Amino acid sequence: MSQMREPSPEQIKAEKIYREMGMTDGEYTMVENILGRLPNYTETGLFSVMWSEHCSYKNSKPILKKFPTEGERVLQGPGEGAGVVDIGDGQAIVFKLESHNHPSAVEPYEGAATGVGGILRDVFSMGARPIANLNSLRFGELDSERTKYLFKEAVAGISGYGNRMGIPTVGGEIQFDPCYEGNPLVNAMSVGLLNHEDLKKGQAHGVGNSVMYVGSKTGRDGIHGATFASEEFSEDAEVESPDVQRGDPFVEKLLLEACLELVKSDALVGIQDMGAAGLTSSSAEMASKAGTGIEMNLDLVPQREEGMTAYEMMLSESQERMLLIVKEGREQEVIDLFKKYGLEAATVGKVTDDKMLRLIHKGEVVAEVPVDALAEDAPVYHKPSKEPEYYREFQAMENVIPEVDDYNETLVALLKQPTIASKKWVYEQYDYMARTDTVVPPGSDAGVVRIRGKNKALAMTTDCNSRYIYLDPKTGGRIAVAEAARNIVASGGEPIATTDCLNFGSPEKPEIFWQLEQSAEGMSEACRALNAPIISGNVSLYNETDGTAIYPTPAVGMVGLITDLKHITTQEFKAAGDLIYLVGETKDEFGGSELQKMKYGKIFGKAPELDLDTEVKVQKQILSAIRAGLVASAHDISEGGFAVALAESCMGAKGLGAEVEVTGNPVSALFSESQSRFILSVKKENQAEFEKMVDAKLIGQVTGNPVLQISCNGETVINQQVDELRKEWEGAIPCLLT
Amino acid sequence: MYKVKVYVTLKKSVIDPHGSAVERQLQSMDYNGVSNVRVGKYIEFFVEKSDRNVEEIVKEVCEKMLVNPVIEDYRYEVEESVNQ
Amino acid sequence: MYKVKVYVTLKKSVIDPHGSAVERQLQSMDYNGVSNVRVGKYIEFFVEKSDRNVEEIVKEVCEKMLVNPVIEDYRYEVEESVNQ
Amino acid sequence: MKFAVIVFPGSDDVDMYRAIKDELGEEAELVRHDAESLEGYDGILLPGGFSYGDYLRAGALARLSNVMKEVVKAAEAGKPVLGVGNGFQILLEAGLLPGAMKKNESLTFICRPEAIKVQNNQTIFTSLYEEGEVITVPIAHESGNYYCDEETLKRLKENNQIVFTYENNPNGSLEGIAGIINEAGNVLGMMPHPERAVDELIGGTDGLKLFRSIVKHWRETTNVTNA
Ligand SMILES: Nc1ncnc2c1ncn2[C@@H]1O[C@H](COP(=O)(O)OP(=O)(O)O)[C@@H](O)[C@H]1O
Ligand SMILES: [Mg+2]
Repeated sequence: MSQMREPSPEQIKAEKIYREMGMTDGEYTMVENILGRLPNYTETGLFSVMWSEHCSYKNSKPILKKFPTEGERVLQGPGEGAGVVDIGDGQAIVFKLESHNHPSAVEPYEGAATGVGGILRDVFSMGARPIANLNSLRFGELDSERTKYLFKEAVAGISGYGNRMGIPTVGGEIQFDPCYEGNPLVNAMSVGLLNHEDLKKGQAHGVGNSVMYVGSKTGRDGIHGATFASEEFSEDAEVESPDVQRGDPFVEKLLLEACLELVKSDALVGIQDMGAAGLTSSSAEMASKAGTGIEMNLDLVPQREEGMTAYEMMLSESQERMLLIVKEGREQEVIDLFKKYGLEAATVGKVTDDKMLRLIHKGEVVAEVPVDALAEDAPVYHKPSKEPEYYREFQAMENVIPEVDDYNETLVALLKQPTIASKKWVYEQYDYMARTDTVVPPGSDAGVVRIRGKNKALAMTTDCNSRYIYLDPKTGGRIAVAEAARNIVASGGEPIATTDCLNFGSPEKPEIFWQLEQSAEGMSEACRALNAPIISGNVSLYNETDGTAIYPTPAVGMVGLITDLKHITTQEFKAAGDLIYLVGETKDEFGGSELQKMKYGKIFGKAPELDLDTEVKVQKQILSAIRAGLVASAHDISEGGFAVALAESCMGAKGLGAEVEVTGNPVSALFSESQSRFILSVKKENQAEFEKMVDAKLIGQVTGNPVLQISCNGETVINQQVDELRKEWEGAIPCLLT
Repeated sequence: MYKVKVYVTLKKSVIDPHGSAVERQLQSMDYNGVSNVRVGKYIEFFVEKSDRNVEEIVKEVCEKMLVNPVIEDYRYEVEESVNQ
Repeated sequence: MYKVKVYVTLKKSVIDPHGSAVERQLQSMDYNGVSNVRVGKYIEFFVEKSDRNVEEIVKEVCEKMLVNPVIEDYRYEVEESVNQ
Repeated sequence: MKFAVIVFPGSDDVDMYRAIKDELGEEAELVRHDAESLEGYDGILLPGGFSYGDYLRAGALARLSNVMKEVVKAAEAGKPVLGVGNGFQILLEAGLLPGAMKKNESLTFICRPEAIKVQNNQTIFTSLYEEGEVITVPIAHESGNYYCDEETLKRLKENNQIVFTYENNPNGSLEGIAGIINEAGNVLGMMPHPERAVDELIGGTDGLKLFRSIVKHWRETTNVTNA
């Protein structure tokens, strides 16, 4: 590559070159003031990436501040690579959910793959061994070639990277909606396990200690990825897109094993992965957090390409790299350790006491900027917020019950909606059994992974119904968290902590900012009520195509603790003769429902109501009943309503069916999406005790005949062979893809 | 009938995990003189003669199916062929 | 320095799942004139000049590693090259 | 009985190691790809995973590692050698078993429990199964599409070397072949993962008998008493 002459500081100012890097005039002036001089090209680059939304959260910080982040189990809240929660026995879990939306829109396989790679590094850089992955995906409707391609490739990318890492992918969620057509979402979550004493932080303590670089060599990949992730798509975005990052899961696996061996050594002081803004963010953040500075000699950075400039090296987003702070004099140990895994480690700098990030390249100081200015003290904006017109209109609407002529047909049609249809086609591409601890594989409410050597397990899930959030962000935000908790509880777990990924449109638009504010408010309320504080998360803004935003999509990841392996519960019915109970109240609620979307091709009206007191009470009762050994199966009612949930409980079982009787308006009884509801099955001998513990309505029983029969007010409304339903439900996605 | 050969290579700046792994293994087997291994694709197919220009078809097929233009480059050769 | 190009193809008698998938997809996109798609590998590397005959080295590397003779055939080209 | 679980860079060794130690209760040690010797081990296990990322071809790079020379020696010496998933692919690449693996017909990774038929229970790996018994063992692979030429297939059949077949061929394997053994009867390769079917809580226990068969054979043929 021919060397381009970098513009001079004067040129950068005069020609406003900083704007191309995503920096505003005001921000540039701030930089000038901080430095007391004009920044050179490299320095302008450092500020532009570090002050991008992706790295600085400059627009979302005021919102994130409101999240409840503390709790008796929380060992580390937001701010490090990932959050850490105590699970007893001297053990803790580490987890986080992170977006890789923009790279996945450009190159879905590599975008999704490197998304998995990135979140894994966040987890193992804390000293934890990743034990499970999940994901949360959004695509347009599966009717265009482009969307099918994006969907297939993103799934293949997650499979390709996660499987090669030997880490099971045990759950996730996928929704399809036209609003994601130009802007798909790929959010990846990873859960790790550690012993308290192995917890590591990304902090550069100890003046004189060495800064070491480990992992893959630096190339020109993904330069400005962080800035790119902070911009919206326009028609010509693909032309301008930077080199995409490509992952090497094999190297990452070596890096994982090497790092996990390293964290046992007291030679290691701090460790942070090089994610967005690579060397820049890892060095500046580690120094800033420790109140120190870092000096690096870029000539010592392992390079893959020739003639790289300081700017390119500092902004590269090459994958599979880590930055370490190592005790002075212990470098060789680290080099030897990494060599054993076939990896390179290089000393590239040292910790200083002057709180500056100083970069040397070819014998010259090429950048010298205060670390705090780059990291902690990045600008924060309080964007204006405005309640959108549409919200007022929707709130003014009465609940309407869609007209349904044929209940059977409607149920089948709902089961075939890609958002509801079985995701087997997806999760069979994931090695969900690796490490042989997956007790409940994908296909039930939550994935369950046991903790080896202990009589306990973790339940984990990702959830977010963005339709409700679009209609009513606050209620929708509450629902997203409550639904995640329901999935945990239905699996026998007690929610212990939450992670989130706030995928929204442009915060510059007051209506979008309002969505962000409101949904975060709703999420906070629910997390408080359910005692599941938010310990980590990620923000992805500017998810727009040609000015149109996606639905507000604050994906929620939650982990619950199952305190006895006997409590592990799944959604499918277990035995003929078991009694079927419905928990919760059914109302005429169709705003944002699957039925509404299917019938009208759009969503409108009010989101379903959610009363947090009821939610908490219901979840407590069910968990106690499960812990008392009274529940044979448990399934929460979500998209598609009661009939879909009941069908799912039948389809998961072999040769079983259900015969139930409900009352009220049949369309609501079958398809309303009222919240805080569950379907439970209970052995006959436990009837009395169960009924004492749970406010539930006995509606029928599990049959040995694989037929789903529902009557409403004494009339049969659904009568379907379970095998037929399963065929439609499992076949829907593969069928749409061919 | 035309016989078409397509050579797909990774763009220069894109990392090649396959090539690097091969190279490392060769190095460990003392093939120290081997370097810069890059693993690409070599695709062959036949195209029937038709009204459409064969090169046009080949380009379309490459760009729609065989090549990922974000990370790969390609070139092709077309030759007349009597039989498959 | 030599530049080496290796072309690895599946043996004729071996069904190529990748090629077949491409072909099916192309057919569904109405490229009916395209047939017999075979997806192989195209590997490039450099070999430093040494006492050993370069072809010997290339053959060894192919047979030990790059090619699985049970299902694959290969051919190669060697050219002198001044720089990488 | 003491097993060596061979660890290549990128292998998933934990499943196999845990199956032997925790469920079978036998001895197991992890042995690195650069090990110089396999002396002292009574059985050699090549686990699943993605050795060397499965780059180039599944198993192609692993078969060139140092330890494989020792695996070949052990096989020649008649020790039981079991390759599962990636381990099977490596055995094929190394020529310890005939044939080759192609990408699954779907071109995608497939992970699911699969019904497998025991075609030959007269081996040291399958003696505790019934002939024709259908067991459920998970598969998890991207290149499990077994291929060999006609002549080889004929030989496999004549010598009763096809040990396992799929009931519902998931990947396009020739004649639904899921596992084969060498002529000498001491090297078995299979794509399904018996080590993932050794625990009632996870994946069932249909894989246990395979490991027990190996141990039984070892007990019967060794006069060393196991403490
Ligand atoms: N992207 C995915 N990856 C892995 N598993 C998935 C994915 N999407 C859905 N699943 C699995 O499919 C099942 C149904 O998902 P979903 O309909 O979202 O459940 P729920 O309504 O209970 O949240 C769950 O077990 C879930 O983990
Ligand atoms: Mg659920």
